[in-house]
Amino acid sequence: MKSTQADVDAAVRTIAQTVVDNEKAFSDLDAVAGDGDFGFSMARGFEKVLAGWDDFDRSDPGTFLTKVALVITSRIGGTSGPIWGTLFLRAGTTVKGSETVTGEQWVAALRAGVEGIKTRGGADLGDKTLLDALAPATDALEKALAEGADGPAAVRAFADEARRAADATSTMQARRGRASYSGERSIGSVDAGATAVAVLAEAVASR
Amino acid sequence: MKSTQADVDAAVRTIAQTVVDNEKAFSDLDAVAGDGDFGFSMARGFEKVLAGWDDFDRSDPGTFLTKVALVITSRIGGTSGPIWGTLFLRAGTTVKGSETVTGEQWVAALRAGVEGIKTRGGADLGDKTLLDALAPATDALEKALAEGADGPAAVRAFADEARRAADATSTMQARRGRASYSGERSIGSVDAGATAVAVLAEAVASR
Amino acid sequence: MKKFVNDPRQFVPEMLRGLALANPDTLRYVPEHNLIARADAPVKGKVSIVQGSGSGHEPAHVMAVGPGMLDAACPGDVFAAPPMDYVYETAKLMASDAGVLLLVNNYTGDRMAFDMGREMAEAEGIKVAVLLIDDDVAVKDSSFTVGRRGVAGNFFVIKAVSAAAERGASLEELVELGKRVNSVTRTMGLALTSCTPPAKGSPLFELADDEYELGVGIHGEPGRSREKMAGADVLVANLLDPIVSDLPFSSGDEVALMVNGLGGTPISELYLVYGIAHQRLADQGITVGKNYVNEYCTSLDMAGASITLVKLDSEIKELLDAPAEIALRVF
Amino acid sequence: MKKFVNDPRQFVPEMLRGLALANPDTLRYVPEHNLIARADAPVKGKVSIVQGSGSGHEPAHVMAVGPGMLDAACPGDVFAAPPMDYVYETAKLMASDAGVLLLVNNYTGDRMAFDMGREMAEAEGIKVAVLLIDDDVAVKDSSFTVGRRGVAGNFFVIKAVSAAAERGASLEELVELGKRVNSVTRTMGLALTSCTPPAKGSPLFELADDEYELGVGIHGEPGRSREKMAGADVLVANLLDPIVSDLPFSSGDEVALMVNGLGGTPISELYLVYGIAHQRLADQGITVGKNYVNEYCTSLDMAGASITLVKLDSEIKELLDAPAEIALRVF
Ligand SMILES: Nc1ncnc2c1ncn2[C@@H]1O[C@H](COP(=O)(O)OP(=O)(O)O)[C@@H](O)[C@H]1O
Ligand SMILES: Nc1ncnc2c1ncn2[C@@H]1O[C@H](COP(=O)(O)OP(=O)(O)O)[C@@H](O)[C@H]1O
Ligand SMILES: [Mg+2]
Ligand SMILES: [Mg+2]
Ligand SMILES: [Mg+2]
Ligand SMILES: [Mg+2]
Repeated sequence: MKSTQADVDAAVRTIAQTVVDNEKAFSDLDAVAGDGDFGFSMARGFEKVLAGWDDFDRSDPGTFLTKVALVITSRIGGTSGPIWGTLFLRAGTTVKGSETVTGEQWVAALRAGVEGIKTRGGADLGDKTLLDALAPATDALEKALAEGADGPAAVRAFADEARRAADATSTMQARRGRASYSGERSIGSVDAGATAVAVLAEAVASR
Repeated sequence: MKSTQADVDAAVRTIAQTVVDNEKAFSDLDAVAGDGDFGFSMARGFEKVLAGWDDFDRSDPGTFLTKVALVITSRIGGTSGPIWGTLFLRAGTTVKGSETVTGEQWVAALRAGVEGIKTRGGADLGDKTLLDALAPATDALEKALAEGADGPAAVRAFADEARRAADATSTMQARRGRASYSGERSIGSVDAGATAVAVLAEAVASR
Repeated sequence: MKKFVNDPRQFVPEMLRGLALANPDTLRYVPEHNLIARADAPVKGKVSIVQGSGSGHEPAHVMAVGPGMLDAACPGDVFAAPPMDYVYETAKLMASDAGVLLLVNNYTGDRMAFDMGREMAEAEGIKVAVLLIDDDVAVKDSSFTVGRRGVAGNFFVIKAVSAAAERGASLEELVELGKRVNSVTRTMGLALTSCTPPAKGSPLFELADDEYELGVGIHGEPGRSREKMAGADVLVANLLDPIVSDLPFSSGDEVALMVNGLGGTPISELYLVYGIAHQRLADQGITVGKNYVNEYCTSLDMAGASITLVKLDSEIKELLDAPAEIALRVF
Repeated sequence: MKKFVNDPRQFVPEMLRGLALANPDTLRYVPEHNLIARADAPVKGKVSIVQGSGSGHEPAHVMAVGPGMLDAACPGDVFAAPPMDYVYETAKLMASDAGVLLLVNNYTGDRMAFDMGREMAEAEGIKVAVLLIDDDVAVKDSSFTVGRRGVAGNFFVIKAVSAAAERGASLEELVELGKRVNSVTRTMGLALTSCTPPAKGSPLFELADDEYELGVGIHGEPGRSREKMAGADVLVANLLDPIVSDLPFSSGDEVALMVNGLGGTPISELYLVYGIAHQRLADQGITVGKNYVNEYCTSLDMAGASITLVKLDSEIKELLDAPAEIALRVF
């Protein structure tokens, strides 16, 4: 697996478009135990990414991701701005300088994102946040690559595990984020952020 | 027909009790084209009449009705306080001094009430108010008495005409009172005050 | 019914009691006649300004009592004019040597109660005048109707005559002034939802999810028409344009612009409405000299808003600027 | 959805625009960063007081800007903390020689945005401190949770530190004072209905006709429990008693008592609630030294109310008494 700037370009564009297309779906997920603004917040940020699409610095994938991160943090509010901004920023910093990004680099980039999010938001695995989809999906990506999967198959493995893990959040009780105020009532519905990770990964895998 | 103080006592008590029992029904009638407070206003006044029941000056029916009128105006607000207060006051003044009240006196008392209400509220027949039940019912009472009806039959004639006339208000457009703001939309529902006249007359007739 | 209410029959007294407890030094409460008055009223040499009307329009009028505003308010039950006895007792309690001005919104019940109350007070030698307020452009005014209703615009009449009264204007001068302010004040409202009177326990009327009532009265009376729900720009245009063309207001005029919430609409939306209305007036050359965005005259929990315009001149503007303090406050 | 709204994405900017148009002389509006500031801020020698949070809580906080209160507010979208860039830009614009105090309600998103904004501002040499507010007793505070939420009680922290800032208190002194006020402030709210965020267009949660949500958050977050609807006496007891026992407040205490409407509840009901709460406190020997009945921190159009108690001492009381003027006004 080796991603060129064109590959990363296409993937980020898919992610941005999928966020915009899922504005209502994501907000409705957040309305179950949260405050219903997740889709709105995300869409405002990623539509700004799309609006400025042609102007991003594309020297290399890392620089590109960093610039996208800045737009995200400048427009996404709520919890999601800092969280998704951190994800893109850490990923970008990790792969900065490389013309192409290898599978191993992607695993490292996502791991850096996971760690950054933990530090930023104080959540850990099992707290019913997007970490509960992102971390196991990254493990699955690593495993698929180790087993010799090509790029598309590896991304598919990431997406499948993200979906499984996102669905599994429905049995968890939220301990971070606004859903945590629901206490036991948060059990029985999936986490909005985790589900978004699955939806976005599936969109990238299906390209 | 000759009503003693005991007869008047019983009739007023029936009226008061019927108003209290119909609080919700009268308010719902007023809610269709008015503001839904007619039953509430009436009930607050007549429950005060019931509460002070034993203390009224019962020298003669006229004095008694005048005292009831004072309680009504002291507690009923909205349009109904002055209107019903005027009715009881004028009726009381008309028969004041007589030990018993004859059928002819009742007709005169009710006519005085009708005139008093017209002056007080500026409404006329056909404006879709309680006058449209009270005036024809008084005519029917007069006619029944002229045809030799006894007391109960005359009261029944009053009640029957009041009901017919009240029902007929549903084809009228309100030109006075809060229902008049509905314009043409007031057509199709009966007037609350007119219907109350019918309900109260029927209660007295059925005693 | 989703309300903070114990016995609906005690809704008004319990509210007044809370108001009195919250303002022990400045307000006087007489439970027998639903009276809320300035603690120091009647003030010698000053005409006492009194407003009554049904309850359910709070802050109007019990929370508009205070120096520079009303000397007293005597509300009736929810949406019912006060019994005339309350008016009479209030006039007696507020009787100053300069007299009492009764401000009355133009409704049948209110007119009767205040006319009778005035007669009774005058019979006792008290100097009393009644001033009718009828600012609602939604109602067609003709001899076949009961005339226009008094709605949120009464705030401006109250404010102006109260300020003038503080400066020693006579009862006759105040009646003239009040008529003048009323004559340049125009209001129109719309309901997005019905309201629920506590004693009724259910909505007063039905309004479909995609409809609003244009020209609604503050007692939930129907307005001019039912319209299909639309964006704020359209809603504001439908409120504002009939007001502007009614007086009419025209290019070069300076106005006071009030956006009044009807009870269930949050202030965020009221400011959004204000921005649109301000701009729409500016586009027609009409300048907003003073503005008011808040709840002034509500209809219980009704969602909706009214817009009021007052044509300003230097006298009216100055009276609106005069200091005043009332129970409705932030700090 | 029954709201005054054009494009839901423009709800916040259009509201802020209206607010700015209504207060041209006293407020400054910077659309790029949702900034509403005192026209004369930053004031030399005075610490600038800034509050941000999601929108939808108006009058908090954009309408609480003015002399004696906030120097600026930088809201996010409805129920979403502002992007950290807005915080950073606001801190830069409000930077006075005495520094900037960022008041932050304790929510994950808000904490992150303000921490990051502070870091970025400090990197430019601006003196900044962050003060967390967490007055909501409905949330259990433990290391397994994100801690208590900041709700309507933040008004008192804002008022006190703003008054002290006007008198020249240092950034460090203000942080100490703010912590102290926060530590004696307790709030609990209940929802009678859900609220409808403009962008969602439908109610955020469902509540049966005979149920209320006790301990609700100002973003419609669930509270302690769903309860069967009851009379006002019961509702007030269920709000007040957990507050009193939490600090605890006890006989002999003097308190500030706030009854805060959540957006859809009319002020008549709020005063009714006030009367019950005042009496219930008096019965326990707790005296109300200052009272507040109005909307301070809403949840869009939610029907419901919160009660806040602040334990008063002479310093806090005096700061609450200090003069202040904000956009939310009657006259
Ligand atoms: N502390 C946290 N760390 C990481 N992710 C979190 C945290 N808290 C919440 N989240 C994620 O954010 C999502 C909600 O985002 P958003 O709606 O923007 O937050 P809010 O409205 O509560 O500020 C949740 O579904 C969850 O996946
Ligand atoms: N001008 C009037 N004269 C006589 N009766 C009237 C008049 N206006 C209204 N009514 C009667 O009063 C009834 C409504 O009474 P009420 O609800 O107390 O009035 P409101 O709430 O409008 O003040 C109407 O149904 C009608 O019969
Ligand atoms: Mg959310
Ligand atoms: Mg009525
Ligand atoms: Mg009425
Ligand atoms: Mg949020």
